[in-house]
Amino acid sequence: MSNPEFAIETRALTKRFGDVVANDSVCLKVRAGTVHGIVGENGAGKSTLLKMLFGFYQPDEGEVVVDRTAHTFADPSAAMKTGIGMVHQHFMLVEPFTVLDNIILGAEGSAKLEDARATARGALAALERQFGFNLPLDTVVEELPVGVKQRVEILKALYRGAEILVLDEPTAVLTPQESEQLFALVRQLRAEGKTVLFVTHKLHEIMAVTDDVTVMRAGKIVAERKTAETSTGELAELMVGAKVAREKTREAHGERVIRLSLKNVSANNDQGVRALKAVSLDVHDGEVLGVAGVAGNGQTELMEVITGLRQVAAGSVEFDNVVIASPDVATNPITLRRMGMAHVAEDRLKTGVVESFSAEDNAMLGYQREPDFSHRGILKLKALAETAKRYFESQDVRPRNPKLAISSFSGGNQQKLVIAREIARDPQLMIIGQPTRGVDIGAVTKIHDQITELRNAGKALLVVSADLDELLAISDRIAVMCEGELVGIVAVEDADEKTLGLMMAGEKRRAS
Amino acid sequence: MIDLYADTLLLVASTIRTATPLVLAGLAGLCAERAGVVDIGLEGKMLGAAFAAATAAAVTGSAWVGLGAGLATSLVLALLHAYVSITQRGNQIVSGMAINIVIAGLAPTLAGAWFHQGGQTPLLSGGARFTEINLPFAESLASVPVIGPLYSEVISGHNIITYMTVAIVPLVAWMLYRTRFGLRLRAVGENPEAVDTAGISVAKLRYQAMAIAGLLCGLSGVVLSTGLGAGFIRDMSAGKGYLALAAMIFGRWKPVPTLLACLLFGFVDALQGRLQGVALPLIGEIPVQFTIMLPYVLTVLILAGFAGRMVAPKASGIPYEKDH
Amino acid sequence: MAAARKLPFWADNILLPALNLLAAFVVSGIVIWALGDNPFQALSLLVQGAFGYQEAIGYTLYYATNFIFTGLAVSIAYHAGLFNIGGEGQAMVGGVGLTLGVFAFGPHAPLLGVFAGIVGAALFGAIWAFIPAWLQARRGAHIVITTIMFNFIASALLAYLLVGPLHRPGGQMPESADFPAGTALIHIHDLLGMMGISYDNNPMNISFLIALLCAWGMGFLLWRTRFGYELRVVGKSAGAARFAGVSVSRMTIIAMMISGALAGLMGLNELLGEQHRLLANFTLGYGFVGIAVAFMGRNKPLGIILAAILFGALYQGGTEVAFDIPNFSRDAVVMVQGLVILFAGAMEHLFRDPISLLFWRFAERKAA
Amino acid sequence: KPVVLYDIGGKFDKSFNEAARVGADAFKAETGIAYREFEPRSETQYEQALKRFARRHADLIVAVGVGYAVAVRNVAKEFPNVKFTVVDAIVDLPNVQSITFKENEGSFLVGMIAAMKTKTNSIGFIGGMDIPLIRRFERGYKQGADYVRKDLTFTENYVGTTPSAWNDPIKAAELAKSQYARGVDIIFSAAGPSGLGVIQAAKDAGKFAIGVDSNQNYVAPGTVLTSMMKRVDLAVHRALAQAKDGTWKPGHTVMDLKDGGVDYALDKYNASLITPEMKAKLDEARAKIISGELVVGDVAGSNTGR
Ligand SMILES: Nc1ncnc2c1ncn2[C@@H]1O[C@H](COP(=O)(O)OP(=O)(O)OP(=O)(O)O)[C@@H](O)[C@H]1O
Ligand SMILES: Nc1ncnc2c1ncn2[C@@H]1O[C@H](COP(=O)(O)OP(=O)(O)OP(=O)(O)O)[C@@H](O)[C@H]1O
Ligand SMILES: [Mg+2]
Ligand SMILES: [Mg+2]
Repeated sequence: MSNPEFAIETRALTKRFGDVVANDSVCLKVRAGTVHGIVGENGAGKSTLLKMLFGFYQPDEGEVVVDRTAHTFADPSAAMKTGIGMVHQHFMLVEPFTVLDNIILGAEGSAKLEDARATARGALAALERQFGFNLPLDTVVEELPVGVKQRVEILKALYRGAEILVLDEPTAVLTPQESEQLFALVRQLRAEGKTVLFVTHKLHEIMAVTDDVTVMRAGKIVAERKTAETSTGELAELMVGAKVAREKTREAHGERVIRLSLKNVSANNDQGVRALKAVSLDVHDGEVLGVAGVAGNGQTELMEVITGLRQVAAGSVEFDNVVIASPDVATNPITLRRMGMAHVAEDRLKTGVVESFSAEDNAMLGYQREPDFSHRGILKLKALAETAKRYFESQDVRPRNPKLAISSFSGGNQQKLVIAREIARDPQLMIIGQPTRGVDIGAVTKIHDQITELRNAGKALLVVSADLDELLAISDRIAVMCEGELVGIVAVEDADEKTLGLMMAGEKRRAS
Repeated sequence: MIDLYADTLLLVASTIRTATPLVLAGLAGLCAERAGVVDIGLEGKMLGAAFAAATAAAVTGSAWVGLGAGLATSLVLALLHAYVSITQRGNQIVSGMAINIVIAGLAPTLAGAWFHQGGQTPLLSGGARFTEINLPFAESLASVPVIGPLYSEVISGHNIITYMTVAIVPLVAWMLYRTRFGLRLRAVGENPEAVDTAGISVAKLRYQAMAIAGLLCGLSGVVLSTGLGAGFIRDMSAGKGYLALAAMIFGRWKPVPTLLACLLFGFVDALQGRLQGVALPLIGEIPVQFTIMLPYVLTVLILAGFAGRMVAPKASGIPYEKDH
Repeated sequence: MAAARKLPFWADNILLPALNLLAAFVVSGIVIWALGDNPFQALSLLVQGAFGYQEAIGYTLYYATNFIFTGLAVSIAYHAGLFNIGGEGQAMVGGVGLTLGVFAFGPHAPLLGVFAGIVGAALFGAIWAFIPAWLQARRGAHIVITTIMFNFIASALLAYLLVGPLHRPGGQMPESADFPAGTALIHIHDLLGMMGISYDNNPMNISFLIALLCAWGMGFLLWRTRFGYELRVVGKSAGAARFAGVSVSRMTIIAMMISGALAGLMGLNELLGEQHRLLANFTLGYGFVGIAVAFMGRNKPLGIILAAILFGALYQGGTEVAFDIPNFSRDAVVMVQGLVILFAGAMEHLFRDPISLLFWRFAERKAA
Repeated sequence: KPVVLYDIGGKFDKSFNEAARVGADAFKAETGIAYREFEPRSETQYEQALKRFARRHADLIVAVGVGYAVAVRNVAKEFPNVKFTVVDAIVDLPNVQSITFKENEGSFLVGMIAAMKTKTNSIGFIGGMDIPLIRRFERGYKQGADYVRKDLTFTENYVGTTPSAWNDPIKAAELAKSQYARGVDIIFSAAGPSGLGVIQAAKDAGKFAIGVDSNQNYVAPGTVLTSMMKRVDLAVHRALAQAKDGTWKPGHTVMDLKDGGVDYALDKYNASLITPEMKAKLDEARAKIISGELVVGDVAGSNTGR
């Protein structure tokens, strides 16, 4: 193809949802053969822009210029034809299908599957060699870890001849290792002459892989920079329109009361396989115990046994020196909350909230039995409305309307609401999963500050996160899990990405 | 011993006859739900097809014309359901119910207006019916011990549609698992967004699936009024549509297991008829109402026994909308 | 995306349904006309027959009562994420419970008999729903299949009881002996009579009020109580339910039992109110139509009541039409009902986009 | 103006509702007096219909079907000066005429025919629902067969337990097929429209079937051995005629062999199947039954009030 300076150019793209102006005459320029980053707050309009580039939404005004010709894409296939491929934030994969079937879906060629598959295998082998993939073509997708699913999406796009790859928050769900692999792949793609456009909330990623970066705020482009000529500080400032800095710093503590204590705890996952193997650990008052690990190494089960969502197979969990879980003791989450344990679930949409409920109704999920929400079984709707309003203000949840279905808030704003709900009762112990997944840095800083505040106030916190920076920033000690076992616990002072990474990979074992 | 063998053969033969309409309807429901459209309108489509087939056959005297009419009618109804559930994004359950009720009323009404025999069509005979086909040598071989009766009683002596059904099951399985269309159909029932972003029209796929469902269901209706029966009578589908639905779920939305489930229903039903008025060892003769409920009790027990959890196609019943 | 634009309340909740209903009648009219009858006469007879005079209204609400009960039954299960097709069977078994209760206490104390009947109906209905619920919760047996099967089983059971233990001595039909004298629900017209208001005889009885009470009760339960909240959480997301400390299996069972009890109460109207004896097949498919009623009523109490009255009107009005237009058989009535369900229930969006388009044209014109 | 109310089976059930219609039409043909009619959809509508026509001063309301017993009792009390005739049920009130039939006697005769005709020494019975009314057909049938010869094997089936049992020819046919395959060569079906399935199965298998209520011989000549006729048409016609010429009287009439209320059908369609010897035997039996020398067993309460 001829080589225009810009792979994609948008001319005054505007998109409205009702009276929300999601994108306000956005003029984006992406140089061919570069990696281009987009940053912005939750609800800034990033996903919308991307969805228009991919023909999933149609702009109300403006057009997309690809390869010097203007387009208004009627649907994704139209965009695909011009060589744009998108990796959605919520993967567009058919879970019960194999990787291969997912990749050929819609681009099968032959009407007989055998032939279609055969030809695809050939083509894919070539692609995999070119970009250094290695995917299990015949495995069923639902059995794959997120990182791999994402690669499937990317390969899917390449298989369709994508020249321009568009990724919406590709790293939001990835472990550091996976992110690293992704960036390696992205560089590889650039080396092969592809153009990559991606949205992220993590500024260091921008610095690490992009050539150019565009900053959006409230549906408008507020700045464009060459990555080399900017800094995370500047970007952060541009995003939120004000300096963001962590105020809270960790203060040292005297007393070391053990709040939560696991003794050789083992548990099975839903498939009945041992997913947690004889884990022992303590969480003290006034400390944040971070838990690191590649997704699917038992962190989820660890949180579930503590929070009363999973039966313990062996060992025991003690909270305030009371056995709350053991092979013959199971405690209802409601009781645990009353004992002073709060739980920020890592899978927000499946567990932490009821998607189709209003934000208001979600504001009492798990606490519906507390006297301030119900009395003799009757709900106190007025009290609930007021509480929800309070939560919205305290955490600055947007849009500021508790009656809206929670599903129409961005993940970031959902998270803010959940955190408000869980800290409202001043719990003594907090179990937090993925505190800032998909949350913009403004909000991230706020959440981190809150966690530190709680710690300084002498609470005990256990935080599971896939984001090592996060853990290094907020934890006192970091426990690393691998294959259901506790590899070791390191004090944050003598921990760094590299050592943790090795431990997570199960290479290096050491106890604190 | 010989006796028992003969009896079993009779049961099996009866099973095959009883199962035929169930299998066809079950596959129809399967195609619909695999594509993400829940179809409890099977009952109505069956009845409509049965009526149309009987009418056309009665008028023209040709069962084949009846077959055409039956398929056409069921197809139209299926597309109506498709329009409501796909284009209108209406409630698929209500739509299905509605179709069942409309036909339950419309068919006898039209029959009454056209044939003046109340809710019925005239009795069909000769060429207006798909009568039982005796395969070559059925008679002569009958005398051969063991395989003889097996051939003449079980293999031979069914109507053409039953034999078609034997071919249709693998055909549907092949379509579903071996063709591009099948791949897309299964995908659209699991994750329509994935199909949409892959540049395939979700609506078109679902319409196609419903069309297939319509034809299959039509065939099951045709066999009711022109094969197993000889004419249309009000409510002659007698709940078979719902039974087929159950069989499909029981068969975990897969063709061959669905076939087996239908055969099971058919068998216990045949057995039930056979056990009526027979004094069983120990128990003695059980009241006929209990023998009649036997098939249903058995189904429940089997389900509870080892059926385990059954997960429907993820998107089934949910109208597809592009946003969120 | 016109669909996203919001319509004024009255347009959404009155205009659109009315249009859908109209469409249904137009199509029915065409069929009736094709059958050689005068659709307008039929329609006027139908309306007249459903609301035209005191007795008509009585019958309409009498039929509506059955639909309210079965509609509520389907709806509450649905809110808990369960699809209860077993209303028919639960109503039958409920009828058995009612009869046992009535015969156990009625002969000695009629009033006690009535109460025993009511309790029996709810209890047995609940029990009949409990089994599939339990099988679903503990053994994972798909509730749709089991409830279908339990309909068949219930009818066989009923048939057995009505020619066996409960059989009317010397009777030729599968039916029980008449309920003891006095064990019956008082008719509304008698009630009004006591209040000095005279009203023509009709089968409508206080079970209609009980049905309304149940509807209000369900609304209150679902949206005003903690239990209802937890039930809806289970219906929407099992994961969230566990997170909130609610036992999914327990809720499944309770919700189904409430559902079954509501279905069972249908017998109050049919048996305790009118027939005064247990009949095979007194449920007449009301249990199934309840599914349509529930969804047409958008699973909200008020909606269900309105949908139920609509169906009652079609039943009663249709019957009156059949009295006077011989060709317009009872089957034609069924067809009309089906069409109404189709247009008013399933195709509720049929006119939404055109109408909202109109509205916005209008709005813009005003703006300009 | 007279009124005829059918039961849920409907006026075209090729069975006794249809017979009622035939009777009414005959009356209309003779006298030119038109009648109103109604097919209810549910038990509730029995009473609804009765009341409605009573209020509109119908001079005679003929309610066909045992289901009407209770409804007629209630309504007749409410409208003492309207005449009611109820067929198949007994209501003793001053303004109600009840007509019932001795189905068992007619069934006795067709039982004899089956016994005399069978080559396999094995005959069958298929009922719609297992209810006393149907048991009476089965009783008489059995007894009639035994009267001819004791060495017969006897198979019986019932179609179902829901109303669809009367409208399920497929199931009935399946049951018949299985009976025929097991050596039965004659089946008497008392199952309303479902019976058509039995006749069809008989035709397919080249065996015999016996019709019920109306004369069904014409449905499949050569296959329908005979029909156990229950002359509801006579009953209805008689009631209407009586009302016309003022001879209508309340009270209970039982229609039996004597007055031709029940009988087996013999016409051009099955003449070839019933040999003179058979006919002679049947006439003899009929005479004995009429004279009371031979008593046909019955089910409790069938022809006595409630
Ligand atoms: N389908 C939709 N319907 C209505 N409003 C929408 C829709 N999609 C986006 N919006 C609105 O458009 C604005 C921008 O949304 P967008 O998804 O682009 O934000 P974002 O930058 O992706 O946020 P996040 O960082 O959380 O992903 C939001 O305020 C949202 O309210
Ligand atoms: N149906 C809808 N109605 C209103 N707003 C919507 C709707 N769907 C999405 N949005 C808006 O789109 C924006 C982002 O949607 P999206 O699904 O991209 O969230 P997200 O990217 O998952 O959020 P985050 O990036 O914080 O995880 C949110 O601000 C949300 O308010
Ligand atoms: Mg986004
Ligand atoms: Mg986002």
